[in-house]
Formats: sequence, C-alpha cells, structure tokens
Amino acid sequence: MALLMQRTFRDMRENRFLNLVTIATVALSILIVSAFSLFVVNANELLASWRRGVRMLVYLERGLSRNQELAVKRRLLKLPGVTGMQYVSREAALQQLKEEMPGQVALFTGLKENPLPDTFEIRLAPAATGSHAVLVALADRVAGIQGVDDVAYGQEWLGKFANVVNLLKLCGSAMGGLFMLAVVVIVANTVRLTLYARREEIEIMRLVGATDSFIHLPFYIQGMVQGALGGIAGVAILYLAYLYIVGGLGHGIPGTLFTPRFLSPVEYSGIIFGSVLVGWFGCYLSLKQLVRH
Amino acid sequence: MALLMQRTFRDMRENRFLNLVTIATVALSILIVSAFSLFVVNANELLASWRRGVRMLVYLERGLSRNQELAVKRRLLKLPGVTGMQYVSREAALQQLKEEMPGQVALFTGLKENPLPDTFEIRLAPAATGSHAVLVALADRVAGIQGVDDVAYGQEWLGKFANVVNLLKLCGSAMGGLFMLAVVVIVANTVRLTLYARREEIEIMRLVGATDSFIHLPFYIQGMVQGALGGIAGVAILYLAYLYIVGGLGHGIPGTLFTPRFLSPVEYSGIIFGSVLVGWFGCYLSLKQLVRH
Amino acid sequence: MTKRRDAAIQMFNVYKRYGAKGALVDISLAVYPNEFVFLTGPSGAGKTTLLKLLYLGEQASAGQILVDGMNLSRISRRRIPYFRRNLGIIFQDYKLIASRSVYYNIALVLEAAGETQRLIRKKVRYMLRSMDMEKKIDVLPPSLSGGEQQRIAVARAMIGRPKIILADEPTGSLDEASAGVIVGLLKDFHNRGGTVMVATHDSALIRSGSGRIFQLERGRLVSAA
Amino acid sequence: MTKRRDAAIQMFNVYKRYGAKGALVDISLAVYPNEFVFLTGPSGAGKTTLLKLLYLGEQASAGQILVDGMNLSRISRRRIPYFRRNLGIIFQDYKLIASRSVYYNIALVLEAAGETQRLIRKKVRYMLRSMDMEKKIDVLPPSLSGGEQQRIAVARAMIGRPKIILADEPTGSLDEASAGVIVGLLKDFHNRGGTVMVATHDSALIRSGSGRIFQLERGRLVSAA
Ligand SMILES: Nc1ncnc2c1ncn2[C@@H]1O[C@H](COP(=O)(O)OP(=O)(O)OP(=O)(O)O)[C@@H](O)[C@H]1O
Ligand SMILES: Nc1ncnc2c1ncn2[C@@H]1O[C@H](COP(=O)(O)OP(=O)(O)OP(=O)(O)O)[C@@H](O)[C@H]1O
Ligand SMILES: [Mg+2]
Ligand SMILES: [Mg+2]
Repeated sequence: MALLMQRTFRDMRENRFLNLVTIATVALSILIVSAFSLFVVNANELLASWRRGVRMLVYLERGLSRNQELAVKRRLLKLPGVTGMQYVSREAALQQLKEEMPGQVALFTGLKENPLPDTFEIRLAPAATGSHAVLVALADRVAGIQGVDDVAYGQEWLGKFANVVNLLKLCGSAMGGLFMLAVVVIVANTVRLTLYARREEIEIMRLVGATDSFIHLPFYIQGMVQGALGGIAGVAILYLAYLYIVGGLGHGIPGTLFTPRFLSPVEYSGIIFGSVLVGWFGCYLSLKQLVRH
Repeated sequence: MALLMQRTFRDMRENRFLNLVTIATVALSILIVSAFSLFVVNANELLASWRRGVRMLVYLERGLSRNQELAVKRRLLKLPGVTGMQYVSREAALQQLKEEMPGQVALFTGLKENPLPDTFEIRLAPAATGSHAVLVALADRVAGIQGVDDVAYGQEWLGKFANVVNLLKLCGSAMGGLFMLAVVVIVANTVRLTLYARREEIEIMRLVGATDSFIHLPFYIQGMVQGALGGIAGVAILYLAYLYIVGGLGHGIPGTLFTPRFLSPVEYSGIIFGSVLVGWFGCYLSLKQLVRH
Repeated sequence: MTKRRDAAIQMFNVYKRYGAKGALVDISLAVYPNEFVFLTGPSGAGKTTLLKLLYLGEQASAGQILVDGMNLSRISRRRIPYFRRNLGIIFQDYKLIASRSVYYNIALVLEAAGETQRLIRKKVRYMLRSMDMEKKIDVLPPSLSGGEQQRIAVARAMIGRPKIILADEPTGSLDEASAGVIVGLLKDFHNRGGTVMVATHDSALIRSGSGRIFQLERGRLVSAA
Repeated sequence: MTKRRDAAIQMFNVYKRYGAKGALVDISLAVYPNEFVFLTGPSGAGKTTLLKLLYLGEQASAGQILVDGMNLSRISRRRIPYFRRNLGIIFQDYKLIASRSVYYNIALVLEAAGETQRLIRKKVRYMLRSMDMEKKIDVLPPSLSGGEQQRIAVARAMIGRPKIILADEPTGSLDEASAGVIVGLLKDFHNRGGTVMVATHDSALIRSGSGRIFQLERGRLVSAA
C-alpha cells in the first residue's frame, strides 16, 4: 500500500507535464459545471422566494354570518394546494391601509362607511403556483364557493409566466446534463491522451512481468488524485469569482432581499467527488481501450 | 500549396486517433459554449419581447380642451425615453372594451355615462424600461404634467425586477466569458498533448533539415481543420438538440407568443470561426513551447 | 509452473505470418535446460520474431510452443505476467522507459514481482556495479550512450533471476571490452544453471561460445548444429 | 555557403560538459573534403556526442567548430535547417518516425528541401531498390526488423545527396552481407567526392576501410592515425 502510493507519486513527479495538463483540464471542466450549477441553484432560489410570496386573497361577500364564514373557510381548506389561511377582517384591513398610507389619512376619515370586504388570505403550496393553468383553475374554484365575492392573487405575472420559467428550468437542467456529459468525455479524452503518450511504458511493464493491476493501480490513483486536485481547484476558482461578484453587490441584489449563496458543502463536495469519479472513469475507459490493442 | 494540403491530410490520416480525440474535444467544448450562447440569446429575446410590451397609459383629466390635450402631448413627447404615442379617445376605449368582452355587453349598455378617460398610450425606449427606478421617475414626471389624471404601466413587475434581470444577464455574460476562456484552454491543452505525443517526430524532422515553417504549417492547418470540424460538429449537435426541444414545444412556449430561435447564421458562423481560431491558437502555444525546449 | 518436461524451450511446426508473408515457416526445435544456444541468420531472417513468440510478444499463427513446461497457446491472459517472470528478455531496441531513471527501469522487474524496497535497492546497486554503470543510477535513459543503454537492458533482464534468458543482439552497440563483460555475465548465469538463447549475427560472439547454433534464413531453420 | 576553407570538418579545443561531467575534453581535429575517417573508442567514450556537436544536435560548451566552412557557434537559428541539408546523418538509434511509412521517412528529406513529388518518388524507389528493401516501402518502421530499420536510416541519410555523411554505428544491427551493402554505398558516396565520418567500434568495419582513425577514450582524443 505504502509502496503503491510511493510508486504513484514518483510517477506523477516524473510525468509532471502530463499531470499538470490533466489537472488544468479537469479544473476548468469542473469550473464550467460548477459555475453553471451555482447559476441554476441561485436562479431556483430566487424563483422559490418569489413563489413563496404568491398569496391568494379571497374577498367575502358583505354581511356573511359567522357560520357562513366558517363554511367558506372549511371549503377553502379542502381545496388542493391550499396550505393555510389567515382571516383579515375589514376593520383590520382598513387599519392596515391607513398605516401603509399615512399621507392620505384625510382620505379615509372622510369615508362614511368602510368600503373594504372581509378577506381570507390563503397560503399556497409551491405546486399550486408552479403553473398558470393550475393557479387559474384554483382561483375559479375559489370564486365558485358560495359567499366568496372575488379572488385576487398577487404577482400574477409569476403565475402567468410559470410556463416560461419552467421551460427555462428545463433548459437549465438539460444544459447542465449536457455540460456534465461533455465534461466527462473531455476529461476522459485528456486522460486517454496522456495514456497514449505513455503507451510504450505500459507495454514495457507488461513485457517484464508486471500484472495488469500492478500497472493500472497507479494510473487509477493518479486519475483520482488528478480529479480531486482539479475539482478542488475548479471549485476554489469559482468561490473566488463568487466572492468577487457578491462583494460587488453589497447586501443582496438591489430591489430584493435575495443574496446569491455559494454552493453548500454538500453540493461542492458532491462536485469534487464527481470529479474524482470522472478521473477514475477516464482512466478506466482508456486502460480498457489500451488493453484491447 | 497542393503539396502542403497533401502532407496535412496524409498526416491526419496517419494520426487518426489523436485527430479524432482532438476533434471530439473541440466539438464538446463548442457545444458547451454554443449551448450557453443559445440560452442567453433566447433569454434575452424573451426579455426584450416582454419589454417591448411595456407601455405607459396616461389617463387625462375629464373635459380637457383640444388645445390642452395638445399641450399634454407636446410635453410628453419631450420627456426622455418616450419614443412615440397614440391617442385613444374614451369612446374608442369603450368600444374596444366591448369587443374584448362580448359576454358582458349587457353590462356596458346599462351605463348611463362612459366611465373611461381619454388616454395617451406612450411607447418607451428600451433604456427607459431597463430599470425600475427609471420607470418610476418617468411615471412621476408624467403624473406631474398638468391635465394628467393618472398613470399606469403594464407589466410593472418587469420593471420591478429589472435589477434582478440585469444581474442575471451580467452573470450570464460573465459565465459565457468564463466558459469561453475555459474552452480555449481546454482545447489548447488537448492540442498540446497531441503534439507532446508527437514531439519525437517533430525533432526528427528538424534533424533532417526541415525548416520550422515546413514542420509547423501542417500542424497549424490541422489545428484549424480540427477546429472547423469540431465547431461544425458541436453546432450540429446543438441544432439537433434544439430541433428536438422546439419540436416538443409545438408552436411557441405555452402562455407566450415566443418561439425560441436557433443561433443566426452570423452567430454560428462566428462560433465556428472562433473554433478555428482556437485550434490555431492551441497549435501556436504548443509549438512555441516545443520550440523553446 | 515447475512441471518441467524434458526441454526448456520446444517448438513444433511453428508458423508466424504477417499478412500473407511468412516471417517464420515450419520451425521445430528444442533447447534443453542449462543450454547456451545461438540463433543466427541474416537481417530479416526472423530471429526477433522467434524470440517474440517465446515470450508471447506475439501469438504463433500455427504450431505448438512449450516454454518452461507451459504450453503457450493454452496459457490464460492472467497467467502471462507470472510466466514472463521466469524469462529475462534483452530486447534488440532495449525497450527502456525513457521518462524513468535507470534505477527505476531495473527495479521495475523486482517491484512487479513484489519484493521489498530494501532488497530491491541492494540488488540494483549490486547489478549496476558489476557492469560499471553505478554512476548512471539516477540518469534518464535518453542521456545514456547507446552501449550504456544496452547494458541497462541487460541488467534488467538478469536482475529477476529468471530461469531462461532470451537475448536479442545483446552486444550490438558494445565495444569488445564491454561486450566481454556482458558475455561474462551471461556465462555466469549459464553456469548457475540457467538456459540462454542469444540471437545475433556477431560471429565473434558466436565463436566465443560453445553452444549449439540455430541458423535461420528467410524464416526457415536451415541448420541446427 | 560555398566559401569552403581547407577542411570539411574542423574542431578547435572543443569541450562538451553535461552537468559537471566532461563528455568531450579539448578535442581538436580536422577532416578534409573527400576523406573517409573513422571515430572509434569504447562505449561511452563520446563518439555520439562528437557527432551531435557537428550537426548542432547540441551546442559545444567551449571551443570552435567549423563544418563545411560554417562556424557553428555563429550560425543563426533560421539557417540551421539549410546547414543540415548538407549533412546526411545516420543516427545510432535510427530516429525513424514510427507512425509514418518507410516511404515517407525517406521522402521527408526531399520534401523538406522542396523537390517535386515525381522526382521524390523516383529517387526513393531507386534508393530502396539498391538496398533490397523495395518491398517494405509502405510498411511502418516498428514492423521492420532491426537491420531493416537501420538500412532505412542509411537510405534517408544518403537520399539528399549531402556533402558530408556522419554515420553513427551504421552496421551495428546488420549481418556481414547487409553490412557489406551499406559499406559499399558509403564508399560509392566517398568515391563521388563526399566526405564520410563513421563512428563505430566494429573492428571489422574499420579494417575494411583505409581512412584515418580518430580514437576517443573517456572524452579525450587519444590517437589520430
Ligand atoms: N509486426 C510485423 N509486421 C509485419 N512484418 C513484420 C513484423 N515484424 C517483423 N516483420 C517482418 O518479418 C521479418 C523478420 O523480422 P525479424 O525482426 O524477426 O528479423 P530479424 O532476424 O530479427 O532481423 P534483424 O537481424 O535485422 O533484427 C522481417 O522481414 C520483418 O520485416
Ligand atoms: N544528454 C546527456 N546528458 C548527460 N550525459 C550524457 C548525455 N549524452 C551523453 N552523455 C554521457 O556522455 C558520455 C558519452 O556518451 P556518447 O553517447 O557520446 O558515447 P558513445 O561513445 O557514443 O558510446 P556508445 O558506443 O555506447 O554509443 C556517456 O557517459 C553518456 O552517459
Ligand atoms: Mg531482430
Ligand atoms: Mg554512441
């Protein structure tokens, strides 16, 4: 085992050029994949934070009795996608309005009667906000409930463009998958070229009685070390770029409370682990091919 | 010249493995860059199509004289960001409303009086819709004009999230740049490995009296041919993927009139040309390095 | 691996074809344990090809070959490395690993056989000293002279204490004195019980030995003295 | 390029060091046009190193070298290819391009010099025929026997009609008959006015010639007969 490690590192030292080129290629490949992941992850979070803001306001008819209101509430709660609700009385709503518009107090005091309706504010499950059709259907069912006067939902645009957003997400995943695949092949190609440059050496080892595992193990370990170093370098570069951008942003994106986050330890460990796997896999493919010849 | 081409292609045939690996790497690299470009291009178009939908409605006070209306119009046209406008009289607006809601004709016929105001619909320059602050400031100035009752602008959310959208665009360009750079280095690395595998051959040619240009030209041409073939393959793969996705979409993204377009001939020619350049550049770096040794 | 039959090397009606061309035609021969034989013939006669068949560098197109009691057409891929450890091979083109030190090139054989680092170091040193090459221990092969490379190739073939040495032109790049050293080492090996087959067209080398001589001519065995 | 002085090759107090070690020490010698000289000495004496200095495969550490009237320490990088076209070099390790056919390996010299394809084809065919290697024209060097590779190396060195041939152990892998062919070709070249320097420790080869003999020993010129 110790001997194996010793052989591997002697080998890497003596083929420094090939190793550096491979590590650089892995690092850049991982940079591409992880930059894209970071982009998708944050775009998702941003969307999710907007979605969480989608609430449906159910305006009740005037003069409903307490029992009638309860009946509406029960029926609302039975609807799919409704996760919770809050009752806002017309008085509370007026009060809130006055607080929100302190300049126009005169306007409200002149009112003979409170023009606002009693309201249920419903919280929606993410599934219900994911597509415009679902949202509209839900609103229709809500409007059909006896005792409901009208329905309004904020950030309607998000619902309206949910299809587009979903498409973009789909494209993002497709591209992520594409990039991942491309990167695996690129790294495998690079490993293959380095082994090609050393095929004579491998042949010689075979001729002097080395077993396949004796020959291959250092290459596998090398591939995995290259994967690990390349992966760490790639993620580190991304982290520096992230710090630079977020540093420039200050606190959050202007206009929102959202600050882009970096990949979580689980995520970047996963990427580095994937990189190690790709290193191993590149080796595996290339050695298999070499053996066949 | 003919001889040079002959030498180059003989060379490529005799080093098929190295050439195929290089072309595959170039193709995948170009696929990454062009897929990302396609994504950015379409996201941009989508945004632009939404932005073009941003119109500001200027509701006029009741009972303005023709002259007063003209005065408002003149002042509106002087505002920065206003590129054009259209007058919609209250009668026309009502008529339009009736046409849009044929089911509710009864509702409108019951009206004693037309409740709608006369309106100017202003078209905005893209610059004016690019940031929320600009849009708000413009609306304030419009509202301050004498004779203007109220201002409304559709797709307010787009203005509100303009900062986020701009940030995403910035990230997109940064990532595009990053990917481009990564891809250049990856391709250069690959070319370097193939030349490394052939360094003995280059040394031998030198020893039998070949000039540098005699040795290098076929490599440069090869690099450019590899770049071209890889670039074409990458763009072709992307095109197939595009056809597949758009075919699945049918006519346009549901909920919008927008159909994602493919890269224009200028754009993909540019990418392929870039790929040729990268092939050349990879050769240049590697040969320079080899010569130094 | 030790169910030795009569002969160390035995070939029965062996053919080797490259495309249509027969590089070896109907070769039958036997070399007995502890023999020292020569394989000779003009350039292109098939000497290297014959040795290649013996160490399974190539498969025979027809015929049977036994080496050290093993039937080479029946040996499984997995057993080949173990089989080769009984052979010491000196290749005509040396086959040294250009990116690795002289030390590593020789030690490789012992490392592959699983010996300890301590022992390996001792053995490699000793071997290099016996060839007057100790100073070159850390050098890469491309910085060696032709003859020096050849001596490293010889050292590598002998270090594993094989049963049989197959030597392809082992003194082609050496002056008489250095060649004498190599011949001395091969004779030592032979005296300790080893079997040696030397392919060469160096008539001086052949005259210096006393073993049987197999003469090849255009792929055929024309005389086995 | 044609302002020929007295000697074809001239070395004045030339040193070549690798690290601290002197591979060549204070070498002075002159070879005159149309001479056929031998460079001999034991393995590692510096024969290959001396030839390397002559074709600018390495730079001398000290001293002056003139080849074909050119001062090698003053030649510009750009002129080196043109200078080398006056030399035909047979390398000890052949230096054939493994991935290219025999034809291309030889034609390369003429292509580099800008000759037409028609002429190149004719010359290469003719040269291979004179060495009895015409059948191997489309083969890759690794499929050739050692001696066949050496003959291709010789063919490549002669095809460009150089003024000077530098041959490093040109018959090391050849039987007597094939060696005789090579020696014959070198003598032809000499008879047509060429200058030849052969590095070898093959005493039979040296005896077959009649030229002067430079003897190297551990980097020093010990006798110039
Ligand atoms: N892999 C191969 N493919 C095709 N032909 C081959 C191959 N290996 C050898 N040959 C041919 O087989 C013949 C015998 O080659 P071999 O190397 O055995 O000769 P040899 O006796 O060792 O000659 P030398 O003394 O020159 O080394 C030669 O003509 C050679 O060209
Ligand atoms: N690039 C190099 N770096 C270090 N040492 C070298 C280098 N090239 C040659 N040497 C050393 O210089 C000495 C002379 O080598 P050279 O190749 O000239 O010997 P030679 O006379 O050609 O021997 P042979 O007959 O064995 O080919 C040798 O000891 C060799 O190890
Ligand atoms: Mg041979
Ligand atoms: Mg030498």
